[in-house]
Amino acid sequence: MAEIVSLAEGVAELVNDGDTVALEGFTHLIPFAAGHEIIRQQRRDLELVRMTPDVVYDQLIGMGCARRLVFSWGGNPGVGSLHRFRDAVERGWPTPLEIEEHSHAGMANRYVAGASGLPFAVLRGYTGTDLPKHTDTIRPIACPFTGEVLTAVPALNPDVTVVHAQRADRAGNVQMWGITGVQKEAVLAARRSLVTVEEIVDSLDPMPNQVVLPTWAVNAVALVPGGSHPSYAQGYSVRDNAFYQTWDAISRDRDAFATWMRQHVLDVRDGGEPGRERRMTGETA
Amino acid sequence: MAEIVSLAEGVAELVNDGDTVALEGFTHLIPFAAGHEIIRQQRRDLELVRMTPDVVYDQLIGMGCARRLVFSWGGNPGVGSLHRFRDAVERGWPTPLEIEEHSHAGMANRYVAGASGLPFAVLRGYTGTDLPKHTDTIRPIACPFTGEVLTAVPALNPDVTVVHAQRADRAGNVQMWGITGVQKEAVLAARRSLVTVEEIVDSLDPMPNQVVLPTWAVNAVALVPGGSHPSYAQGYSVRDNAFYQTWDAISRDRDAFATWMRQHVLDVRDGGEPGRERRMTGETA
Amino acid sequence: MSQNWTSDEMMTVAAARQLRDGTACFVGIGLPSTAANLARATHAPRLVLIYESGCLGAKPDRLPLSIGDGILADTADAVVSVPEVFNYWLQPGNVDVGFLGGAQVDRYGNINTTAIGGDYANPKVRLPGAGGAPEIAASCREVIVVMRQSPRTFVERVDFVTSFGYGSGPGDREQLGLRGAGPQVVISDLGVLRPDPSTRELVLTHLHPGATVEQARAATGWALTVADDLRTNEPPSEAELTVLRALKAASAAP
Amino acid sequence: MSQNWTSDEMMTVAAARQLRDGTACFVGIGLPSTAANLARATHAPRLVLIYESGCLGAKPDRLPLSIGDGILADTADAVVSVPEVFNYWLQPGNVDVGFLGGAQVDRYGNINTTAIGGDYANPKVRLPGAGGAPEIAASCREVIVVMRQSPRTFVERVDFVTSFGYGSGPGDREQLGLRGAGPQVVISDLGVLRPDPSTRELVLTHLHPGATVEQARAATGWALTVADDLRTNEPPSEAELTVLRALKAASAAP
Repeated sequence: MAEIVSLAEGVAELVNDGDTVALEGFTHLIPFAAGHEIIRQQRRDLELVRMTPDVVYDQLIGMGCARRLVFSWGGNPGVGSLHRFRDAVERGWPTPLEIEEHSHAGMANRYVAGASGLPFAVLRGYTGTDLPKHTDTIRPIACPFTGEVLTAVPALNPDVTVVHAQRADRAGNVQMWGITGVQKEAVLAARRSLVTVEEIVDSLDPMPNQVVLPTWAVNAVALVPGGSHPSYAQGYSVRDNAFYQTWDAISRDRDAFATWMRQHVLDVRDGGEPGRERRMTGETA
Repeated sequence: MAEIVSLAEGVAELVNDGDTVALEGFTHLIPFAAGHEIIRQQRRDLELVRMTPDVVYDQLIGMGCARRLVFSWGGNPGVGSLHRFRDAVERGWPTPLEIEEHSHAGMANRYVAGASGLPFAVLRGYTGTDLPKHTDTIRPIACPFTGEVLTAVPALNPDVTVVHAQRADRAGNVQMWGITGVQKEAVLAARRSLVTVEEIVDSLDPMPNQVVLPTWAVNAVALVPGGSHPSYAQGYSVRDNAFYQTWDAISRDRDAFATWMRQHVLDVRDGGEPGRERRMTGETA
Repeated sequence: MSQNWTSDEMMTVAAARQLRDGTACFVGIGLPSTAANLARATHAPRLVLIYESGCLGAKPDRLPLSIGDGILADTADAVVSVPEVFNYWLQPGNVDVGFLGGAQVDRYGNINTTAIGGDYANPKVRLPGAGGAPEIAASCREVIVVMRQSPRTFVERVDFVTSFGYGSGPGDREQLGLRGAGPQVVISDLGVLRPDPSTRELVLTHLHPGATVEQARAATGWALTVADDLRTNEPPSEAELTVLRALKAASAAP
Repeated sequence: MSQNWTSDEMMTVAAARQLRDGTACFVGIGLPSTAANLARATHAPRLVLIYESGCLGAKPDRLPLSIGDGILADTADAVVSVPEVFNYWLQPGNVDVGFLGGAQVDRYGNINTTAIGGDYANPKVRLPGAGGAPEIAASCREVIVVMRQSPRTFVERVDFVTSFGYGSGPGDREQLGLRGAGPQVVISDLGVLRPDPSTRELVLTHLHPGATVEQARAATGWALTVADDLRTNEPPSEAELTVLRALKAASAAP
């Protein structure tokens, strides 16, 4: 059964140095506040896993939390490059970043295999591309019935997965809706899981296209309203597209980045309290 | 885009002698009316595929429509045996029935592979059982990363899948909710598909736990209120548990079975018209 | 002293008592569902019921009459597809207890629900088959078997292994790489059997009140070993009987 | 005669015109999404837009600003998980058209969105990477590529094959067992290229109004072949420009 905790407690209990960590959310419901708490608690040597690293991993990478990145699309969506990611890959700053690169289809299936308790998944993927030359976790596999050769990728089983959801009830059952991406698979594939939510309510009214994670499948739930900003939580907030554009300039420059992170992440003492992430929004607008 | 047709037209156009046919629906939403129309149109040599053959396949088998059955649990749920199925397997009446027997997990994954355009699926299944001795479509497969040996089953790609759903809109988009079983996979795995529905409406209001099949993924939709009786359609009807119990006596005896089928299926001329299946209910109660 | 309960009620109550509060239980229809719902209504209010129709955390207030009863979907924490319930919930070992019945169980806890007599192609009796059982037996952390005891049902060797118990004895599960612990307890209308830790053979550890070792031996198709510390189960309590009968009455009503 | 439209607008309009009504189109954000929404608002009202975020049949009334914009989920026929959109909808060949951009495209329609210059471990420019592109390029029945044309973008051989076009020429797709037909058309700000049916080399078949063969040759990193029957595209119609600009204005508003 999931424990209701503060964000700081959740990260302290569940995220360790050297862990393989997945923060998932496909454009929608990206757990930014949890990423910031990981930065504040100065985790190091993380293997970060995520289909679309997005700004949240640009921040973790730029702050030196990561030694390795497993991903399939490392850009600032709708804007361009992730400059901290590029600085790490191209120039090893602040530390070298090892990468393991897949396609979306491959990453999604790796989570599916992880959630399914299987060591690998099979797909029609990567065929003819240069990815298998550089990524050892892409291998051929033959169908035992037809002989046809397909592609295998190994399961992803993060030490901890962190996601953001709209709601939980007091028993710790989690509910999300709208674009729910690969979050169910990422949580079920993980050894431990932390969910930040917009609201904790008495009971979860059913919603169309909902994904419900029963409390016994989650380790901890933390109340963090606005915890997905500058991403969004459908029904609660809209995506702060202006912030994504602003990030381009902030992140191009190492000093500007460091200053921004100090002001908006490191020096925020009351991490996890309601309203914190919303204040950050105002300041950057 | 799905065509709106009568049940008789849909079966005439989409189901041919010799086809591999899947009528799916896990206890809920079993497409009985469509099964009856297949019987009335005297289809022969069908390879019937279904996780739980249920009474609907007992009827198709007893009426001599099937030459082969691919399945994972062939009982009358909550009651006992399927006597027409047993008569065909144990005594070859009315014709011998070849069987291909799997587990639920295996069948579900075979549909998943079929829906995914893959030739096979991988699972932890059948291990230590006698099933692989008798079923050639269960084979070992080794993980290309760990060497661990798992089980492979081939994809199911029926020539035609038939399901029952609560609603469609006039464009042919299909909506079902409640227990939706393996229907999405069975429809997407098939070359052709027919959906019978309780209602055709102007627009599909979202429902919790809905499965929506877009019109361009379905061949034909037929309006058949009560088309899942004696199974049920959540929000429209309840399961006719008494009928399942009654079926035990009817189906034990070849003559009683033939008489019942004549009265309630063959001699029903207006197949597919609203109300037909409901009348049948009354008569058996 | 006359009993005010039947041996089926005793069997159901004994099965319910095996379920610990807060665990997740994969439930088949019939006696397993009755026992699981009895447990939830008595000592295990937070027992998580998982039905193979895709209902996770169902909380029916009457006994469902089929595995896909609408009341399961209506009261579930989540309703998922059938592929998902097997792939994401059962297969990775997320379910603590699997509840299985069958037509035959053997000395090593293997179960047959496929065919009896003759050979596979021409069986004397064709049974429904596997359903979810092979993977429940393989992947649940432990398995509880519930079956009425007779020489035809408790056999030396099952005619067909539908669900793997301990195979031919020690080491077989481990060699096959099965993750779950296998059948930890077999509950019949006469008593309770458990696998011997070293031989894996099912041994009589408990009798229900009123049943005797002789009855149990006569109802077993192999030379039944009786545990040194054979015990007698508590009879059904008034509370257990009241709840069980209310559950049954509520479901018979419609 | 002065033009009242930009070359980017012409490119978008030319791309939109490629989309036939009633087909299903896998759409990436940016120009592909703009073109697909323009098509839906003009000649192809029943065009089915599929976004990799899991939105099937999205019908946005403004341009979404990200692939996971809330308006896509709000207006979709169905919202499915990311694994499902790739496994059940893209992979089996249910999508007619895939729309791809990139940093480089080569003579044989291979696309690079991974890295430019240096080697993979130490690239000169690190690009975002593959995303959904490799499997879109493999599994959609056909692929439309949209990219501004210059010697740096239209190259003899891409530095990294992120998405496979025709490899090194005829027979490569077939040998690899790829099911989709590959890039059937490449649309730039200067004109349109199509693969030669026998050599699979991209050949200039259309120029946009005002563009010249010389410009196209100068903007191509290989010796560009020009089709014998080179044609000139119709300029954007008033209707196309009005709708396109309204779509852009509506999305810039918030």
